[in-house]
Amino acid sequence: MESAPTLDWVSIASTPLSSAELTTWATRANCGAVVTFCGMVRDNSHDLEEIEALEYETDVELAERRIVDIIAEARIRWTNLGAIAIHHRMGRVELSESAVVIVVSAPHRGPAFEAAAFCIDAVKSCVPMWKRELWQGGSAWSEEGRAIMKVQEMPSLEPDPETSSARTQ
Amino acid sequence: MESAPTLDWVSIASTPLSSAELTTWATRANCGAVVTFCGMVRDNSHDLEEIEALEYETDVELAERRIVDIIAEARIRWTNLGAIAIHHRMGRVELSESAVVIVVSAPHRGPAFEAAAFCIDAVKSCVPMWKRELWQGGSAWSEEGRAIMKVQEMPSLEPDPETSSARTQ
Amino acid sequence: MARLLLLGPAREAAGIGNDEIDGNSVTEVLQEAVRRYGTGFEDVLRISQIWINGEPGESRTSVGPHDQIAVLPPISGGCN
Amino acid sequence: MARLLLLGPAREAAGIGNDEIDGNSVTEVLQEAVRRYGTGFEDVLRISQIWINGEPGESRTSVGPHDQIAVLPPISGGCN
Repeated sequence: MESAPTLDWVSIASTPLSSAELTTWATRANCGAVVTFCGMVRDNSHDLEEIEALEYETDVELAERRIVDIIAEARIRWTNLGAIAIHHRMGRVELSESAVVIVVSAPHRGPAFEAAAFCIDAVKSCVPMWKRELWQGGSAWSEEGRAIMKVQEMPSLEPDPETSSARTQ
Repeated sequence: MESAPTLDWVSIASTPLSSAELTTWATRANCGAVVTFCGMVRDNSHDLEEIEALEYETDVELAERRIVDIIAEARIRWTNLGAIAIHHRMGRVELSESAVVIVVSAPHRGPAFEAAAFCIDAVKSCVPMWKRELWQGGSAWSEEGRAIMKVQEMPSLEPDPETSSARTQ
Repeated sequence: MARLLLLGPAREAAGIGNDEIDGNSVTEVLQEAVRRYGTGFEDVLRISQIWINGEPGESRTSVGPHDQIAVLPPISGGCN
Repeated sequence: MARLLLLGPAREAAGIGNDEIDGNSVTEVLQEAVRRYGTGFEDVLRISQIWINGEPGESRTSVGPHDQIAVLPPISGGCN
């Protein structure tokens, strides 16, 4: 997808991500809430202390299809969302750069938060994407392996009844 | 607070907000997640269809004190957060501009989402801030009035047990 | 005597945002404020919180010239 | 005959990401792939999902030259 589409924007590319561009893109006159999630390369993982970059490997076509499925499922679970963008890097991503950016706009903040959290959970669970951890003088596949899930099998994010009335205003 | 502080950044001002600046500011080498919430002026409210701006009235000192309390409470409830910024506009804010921006970074995404949602809930409930809705040829105080709460009285956002294990990775 | 801070609908009803008013307690100051600003202000005051020096306070609290009494009507939330 | 797509650890174990392999079913193609790439690949294959033309598939499915068989090892998540 080359130019910015209207409602759903999916991209997997090796160029740096701009959360600012996506946040601006997701702004809609009828939406009072825009939630932006940046998943960034951090300097440690389960067993490593000095990570300096990650390297993502995927097949763009398979991965983009799954991301399209994730957005479709989010729109089924939250029926009143505005714009949704899910952009993922591939290849080498440096420390403190964004590997994934997710933006969801909605009239109210409850669904925007919930749908954004659902989307990143689903990206981690349902998209064919492999991650190598790179440190000074070495690299290895990230160890926390699990089978790729179908998007429809993702557990639901039930809003907490105690706070959902306040959050859906 | 004139220059960007290290961990907590509170501001109430009449100048436009830049969520991009705050997102960049909140980036930390040990944080894999940055959640940014923009609360924007939308074109409708409970009973109005064509809002063109909002006008926020506050006392900066009282409001900033409450926002400092909100951040302190967030750091009690989520002990491993990175940076937290809460910036709020006062005065007139045009349609599709941000009235409030909240950014939370954390090592993992679960606490980043939860603390950001807590912060905006608390801003809406605990900060002395009054909102006028402006439309072509008229204006009125927003109708959904409720008493200002203490920050410590905010209900907790219990993570859904079904999904919290996935979200705290 | 105390400094009075009126916000939002309270400021609008009183027609003034800051004032200095005689009185030895919060109650006395607010009674004088109602006399000064009228029944429209009294209606807002009835549903408002009173903060003394930035924290929720009691109406029987005694006040001096450096104390700030803020009248805070119900809020409408920061956004969406 | 089918097009084989090997990703992540499967690509690494096979030493190749794309291949064309004879066989009338998914099972036959993957048996030939194991013969070609060795036991390191077989170990990864055992814990991998098989997708046919972009969707999870069955190993007894018959395949032709335009079908794509993808070998997808467990994933480690996109980030944090």
